[in-house]
Amino acid sequence: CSNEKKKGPAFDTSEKSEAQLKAEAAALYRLARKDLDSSQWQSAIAYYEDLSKRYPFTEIATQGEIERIYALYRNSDSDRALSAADKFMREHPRNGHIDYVLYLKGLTEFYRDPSFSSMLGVQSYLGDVSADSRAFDNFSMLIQRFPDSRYRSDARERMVYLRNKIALHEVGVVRFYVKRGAYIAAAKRAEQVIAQYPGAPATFEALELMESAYRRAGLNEQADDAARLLAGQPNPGAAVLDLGGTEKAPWWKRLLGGSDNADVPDSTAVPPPEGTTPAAADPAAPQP
Amino acid sequence: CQILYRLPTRQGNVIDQRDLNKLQIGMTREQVKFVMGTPVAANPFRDERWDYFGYYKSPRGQSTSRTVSLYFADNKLSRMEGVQQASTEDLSAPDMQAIQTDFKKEANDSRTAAPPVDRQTPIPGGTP
Amino acid sequence: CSDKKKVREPTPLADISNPAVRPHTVWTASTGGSGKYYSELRAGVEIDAIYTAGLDGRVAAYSLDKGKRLWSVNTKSRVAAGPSVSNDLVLVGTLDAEVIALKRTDGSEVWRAKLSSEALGPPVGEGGIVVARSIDGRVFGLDASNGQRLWNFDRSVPELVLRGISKPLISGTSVIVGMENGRAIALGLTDGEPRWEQAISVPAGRTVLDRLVDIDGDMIEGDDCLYVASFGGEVVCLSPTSGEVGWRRGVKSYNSLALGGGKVLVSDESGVVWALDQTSGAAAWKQEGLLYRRLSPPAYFGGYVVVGDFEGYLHWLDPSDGKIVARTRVGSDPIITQPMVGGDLLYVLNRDGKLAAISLPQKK
Amino acid sequence: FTPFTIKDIKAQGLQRLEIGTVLTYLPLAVGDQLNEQTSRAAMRALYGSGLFDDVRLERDGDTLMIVVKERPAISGFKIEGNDKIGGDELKKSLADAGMAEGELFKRDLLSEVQQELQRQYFANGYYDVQIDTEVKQEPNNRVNIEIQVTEGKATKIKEINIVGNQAFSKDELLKAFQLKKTNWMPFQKTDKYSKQQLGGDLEALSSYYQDRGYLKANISSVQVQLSPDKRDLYITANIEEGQVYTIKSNRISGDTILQTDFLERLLSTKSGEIFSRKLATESADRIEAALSDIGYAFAEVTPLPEVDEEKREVALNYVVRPGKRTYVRRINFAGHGDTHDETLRREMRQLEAAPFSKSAVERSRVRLTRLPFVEEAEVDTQPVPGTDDLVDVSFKVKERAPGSVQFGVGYSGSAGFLVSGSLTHTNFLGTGNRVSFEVNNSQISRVFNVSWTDPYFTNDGISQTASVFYRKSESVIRYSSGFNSNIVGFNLTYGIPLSEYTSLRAGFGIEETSLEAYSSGTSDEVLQFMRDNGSRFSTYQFRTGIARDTRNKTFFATRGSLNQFFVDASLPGSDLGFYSATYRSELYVPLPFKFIFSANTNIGMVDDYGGGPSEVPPYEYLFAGGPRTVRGYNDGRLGPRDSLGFALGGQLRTTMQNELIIPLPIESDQKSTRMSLFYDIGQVYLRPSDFDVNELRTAAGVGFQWFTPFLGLLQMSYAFPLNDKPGDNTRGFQITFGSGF
Repeated sequence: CSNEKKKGPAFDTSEKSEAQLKAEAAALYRLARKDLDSSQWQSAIAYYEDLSKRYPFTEIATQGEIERIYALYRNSDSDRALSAADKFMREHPRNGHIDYVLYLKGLTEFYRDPSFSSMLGVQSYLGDVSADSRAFDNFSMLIQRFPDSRYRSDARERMVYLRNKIALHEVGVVRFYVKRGAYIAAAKRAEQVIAQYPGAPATFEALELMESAYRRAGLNEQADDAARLLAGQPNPGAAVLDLGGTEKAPWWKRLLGGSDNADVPDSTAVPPPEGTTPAAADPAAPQP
Repeated sequence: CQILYRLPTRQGNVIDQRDLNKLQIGMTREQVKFVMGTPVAANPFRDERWDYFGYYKSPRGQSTSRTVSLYFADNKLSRMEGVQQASTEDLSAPDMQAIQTDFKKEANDSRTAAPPVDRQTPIPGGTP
Repeated sequence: CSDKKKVREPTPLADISNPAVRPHTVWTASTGGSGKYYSELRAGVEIDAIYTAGLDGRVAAYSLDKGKRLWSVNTKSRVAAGPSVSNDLVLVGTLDAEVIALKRTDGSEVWRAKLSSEALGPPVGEGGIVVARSIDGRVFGLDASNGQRLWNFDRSVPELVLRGISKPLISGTSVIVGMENGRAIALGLTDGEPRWEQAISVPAGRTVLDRLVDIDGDMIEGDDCLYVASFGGEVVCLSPTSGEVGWRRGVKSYNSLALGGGKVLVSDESGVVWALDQTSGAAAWKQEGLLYRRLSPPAYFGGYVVVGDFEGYLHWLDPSDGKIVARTRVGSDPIITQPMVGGDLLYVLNRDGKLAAISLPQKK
Repeated sequence: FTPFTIKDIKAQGLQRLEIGTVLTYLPLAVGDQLNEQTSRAAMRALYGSGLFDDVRLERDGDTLMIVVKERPAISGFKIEGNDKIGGDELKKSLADAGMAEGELFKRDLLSEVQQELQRQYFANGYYDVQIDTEVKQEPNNRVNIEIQVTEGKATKIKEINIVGNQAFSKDELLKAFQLKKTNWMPFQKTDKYSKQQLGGDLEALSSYYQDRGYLKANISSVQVQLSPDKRDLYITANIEEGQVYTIKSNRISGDTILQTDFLERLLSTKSGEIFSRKLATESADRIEAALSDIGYAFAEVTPLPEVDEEKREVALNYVVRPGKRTYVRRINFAGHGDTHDETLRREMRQLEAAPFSKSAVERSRVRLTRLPFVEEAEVDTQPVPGTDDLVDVSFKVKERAPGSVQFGVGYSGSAGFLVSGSLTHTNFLGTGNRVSFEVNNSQISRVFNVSWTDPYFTNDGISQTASVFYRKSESVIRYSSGFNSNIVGFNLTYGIPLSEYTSLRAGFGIEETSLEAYSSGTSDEVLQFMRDNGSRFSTYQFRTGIARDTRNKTFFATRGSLNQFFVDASLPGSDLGFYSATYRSELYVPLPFKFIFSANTNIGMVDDYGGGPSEVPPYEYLFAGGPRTVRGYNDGRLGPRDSLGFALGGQLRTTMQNELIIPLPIESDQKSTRMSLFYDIGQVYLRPSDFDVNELRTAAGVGFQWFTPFLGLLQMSYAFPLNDKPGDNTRGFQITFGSGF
């Protein structure tokens, strides 16, 4: 049985000056960054982990941690990327790149598991959208906490796309409940779509379905209220609904579960910011 | 009734005449909610009224429904519609009978297939 | 190949070149014993015979000199405590929560009394009262003639205790009981009313194991001191009448005590034999050559200190400095009860029920 | 010191931490007033951060100087000797507590870890353990930590004694205990003492008595005793049995919602019988289940015993508290990837905006597990925050590979190397429709079959299956006697649900067949048939039948049964008048210790409408033998032989596969793998009248099934034929990939 002492990582525990320590760390960081830039995600991740283990809490190790999250995301190792991001935000609450970490969390959920139909170029909204709603929450947290972050515009664009997709999914459920004869369920779901996703094109169809659901249930007053909203006149006491676009996707695209939504934003994410890190800078340079 | 087995459809609140008889004008919203429960089919566009809508379609196709609308003036119950039994045949009763007969049929169906949810026997009084 | 340190390895025995004394086994007998189970079975040495019992329910009497069996009877219940003799009764305790009294002369059953739990405490009797203890912390006073309950005393038992109960000691008109919570209490023999109570050791430590403070071994009464040992870590001399503490000595032992040569003899929990001065408690000597051999309670016989171990060896120590002077063997099973001195013979009982009578040839 | 307003803040002694991190924890900012009270708050906050061993606030003119001593980082952490406790989860829990490389070292944490480790050893019955820790200082304010554990022998339970039991023997009572004393079994685990387990066992002991009438039985005291050498534990329980009580009467009180006579029928505690707590709690559960089925999800029913001491009788009063009627607000699904939400939602027996029904939710979950592309489904009901009578129901689904490439590899003397391949996708594009495309090619036959099934052709679950097939076989059909046949066919079948578990099958099919015979190579039976009926036929079939399926899963079901009785009868106007009736049943019965008994019966019969020469075409004959009928015999070789000595098949087939399914300690047991001992029995007879019991062939052996990610269901079996006669063609090892379902 193996009982020789387990050798820890090769530590030379001799006393080292601060600067020497920083130089070693920077060298290890450059190795990692080289792999990152040439998309060698696995080896980059290994270097970053070694960096934060041997030079914990150094400035460069913190930067390494951010880039490790990016490498995990690009390696589509979603769960580890998300937990690494949460750990980073917990430990470095005031780090300058928190907005980028949030942005990465959103992207990881956005491209969580490429679905079969999405390979056909049709972003189906009929399947599981729970990952999409998590992505939506991450992006909205990014925009609220960092209104002037450089990732705000891309996040905003993705949020619109996600909101429309989730709204369409919900309307799909409303359509099923009407077909199934569960009119109150349909009306209630439609109501939630209109309340939670104002401006999504699907809200228009949601209102239509709500009106027919109430009509079939025999609740004509509610049906008339819905009809009035559809026609654009505000209801007494209810704000005018922002119904967003009224166009609907062609039937064949809906058959496959697609929608003529804004087409899918470019999937290659923005790599981590290079400028702010001291990587390129000479390691011995004084800290900013 | 056709032999085809259609799935039963239950929607909205189960309205019990005993609860309706407890309602009086002037009750606050909380009191009404305590007696009747949450109005599942409340109308989103009209704040000042709560509609309790009960609807049941049995597997053999007969359907019964009932609507009770409660109006509130500055958060006090001011007007009630459809509270008295609409006709001699007790409208709320079919709901309960239908559910019970339906339940008995389901019970022996499921008893043969999978026993009702099997659980460790909790110490008396333990919630399921 | 695992070099993991073993916990508490028994020290191997060195052989003794010229033993100072050659003990000689006069006779042996097999009396049932308790196999692998821990029990409070003892050899009841009296002037007329020696009484033994076994887990198989057999109680027997042997003649002192030749070990001839005088009588043997089967009580058909698992005897785990005793026997002890009081007037004309032989008393045993069983695992089925019963105390059985047999006639001394022929072993016929006189009465059986039911207790509230396993009667693991060896019963004692005096002046028409029999005192018995059960493991749930209760002490019972029974009428010696018919076994009826006269009184009972109850004290709660800690969550984890040591297996085994110390034998109550009758001193004067009170009976002194060493309890599992590390306290000794004196009760009136006839009414069971508490007279005094003294803490021998106080539980300390975070885990249930560190808080074990049982008084398991038998107490022994010296001329002006009652000696009590507790697993909590103290040997104490206290006055039998008032319970006041004479002296305390930090020795941790679950074994019975013995007196000899003006000293209190203790074999402690980790296998060290101590000799403490009876009046001051100062340690005259301590013998560490038998570490972790799970020693039996010591005995003082023929001018030597005798102690048994878990492999059935009997070690003879010089009472003045504790040196090991001789060694004999009584079978290969552990000796867990105290060797009893009777006349010029030493009676040793091992856990498997083998009884041996040993004598010392007159020193040349 | 005198309070002053802070002009600037600086930190001293920072090695690794950034000034920013210190500021985040500091409740003070430039311009604040530093006085007694705010400085104490600052100190507490900085210590609270857990980052520093020592913190001092100093004043340098108007700047606040924070002098800190950072906690050392752990550069090495090792724990050794902990074989019995630990492994990965211990390392993980230590890492979470902050005891891992790269974390900050907190001194009090180390003693906490030591205590926790010792407590875990005691909890697992190791009383003889020694734990010592060692912290080595390293340069650059780093530390190396080593924990050395020396485990002694495990403390085992030597004896469990029960005192005071008259009504039941000690051995009988000890059966209710999980803890057992040490017995001969080498790797026995049940003799390890654990406090919680003892509590559970004592509860089981007292309910053993209370379930048999001893209402007042209680355990007066229990003692746990350790032998002085800390090796053996003795447990003694003292029980006071009390008397036996009988039930005087049953009463249901409180707000029962449903009529009491209906509820009374649910009670199993009958008056006059001996009181039993188990029956009382079961009855209470049944009433709770009934109430929760009509929306009272939080109903509570308590059986209160009113005791009459002298007559020793109990009047049971079931107090019903229905609680709030609950409604379902939303039903959510997760984990179903591409599968359309509607494909899952249409299986629901619980609707939104409707009264909550526990049995409907449970049946919905079971229906999800019965979908062929779902391996496992879990349900979780959560109250909606802010309301006391709305709940959300969320289903978590674990998918199985929906698509399966199915091919069978086999070799038989006559048919040559048989390859059959098919692509089946049970969840085409997430719609839940089943598409299957099958090609079967060997020297002697070529089959081409396409079928499309839509389980929800209508909302209420009427299913529609359409399939087109072309079957061409040279010289012989797999085994039987020398003739070619070309068959082209189309059929359309509907499944109409009659209740939750039963459905009617109705449909029709058209077949065009042409036969060719060889003077030398065709058996007399076939030649005789062609003389009677010619060689080209077209048949129109009406296909009906009824099926009842209560299994809890399509694959690896563990409970319930499937009974199917199908009849395909040719209609007037077809050239051949014959019908085929098959009865197929699968039964799963759970046994104790997770064993399962399952019996698959398959009885098929083909016959004509009587009168005149037999009009049953030879290619419609039934065959037996092989993995799906009687294992241990070669594929299709049971039954009568034709004039050339090949297996002719027959018009009556009776086969039965009895299996004892053995639980395996692996994680995928009953999910994607299954092991069983089987006893198969079956035979094929030429004419239904030829049925003869002692002609039935039997075989026994061991089988293993594995639902592979890509190849569908793989079945392997090794069988020993028990009463094979000379001339039977037996085969021990048989394997097939994929199976029809």
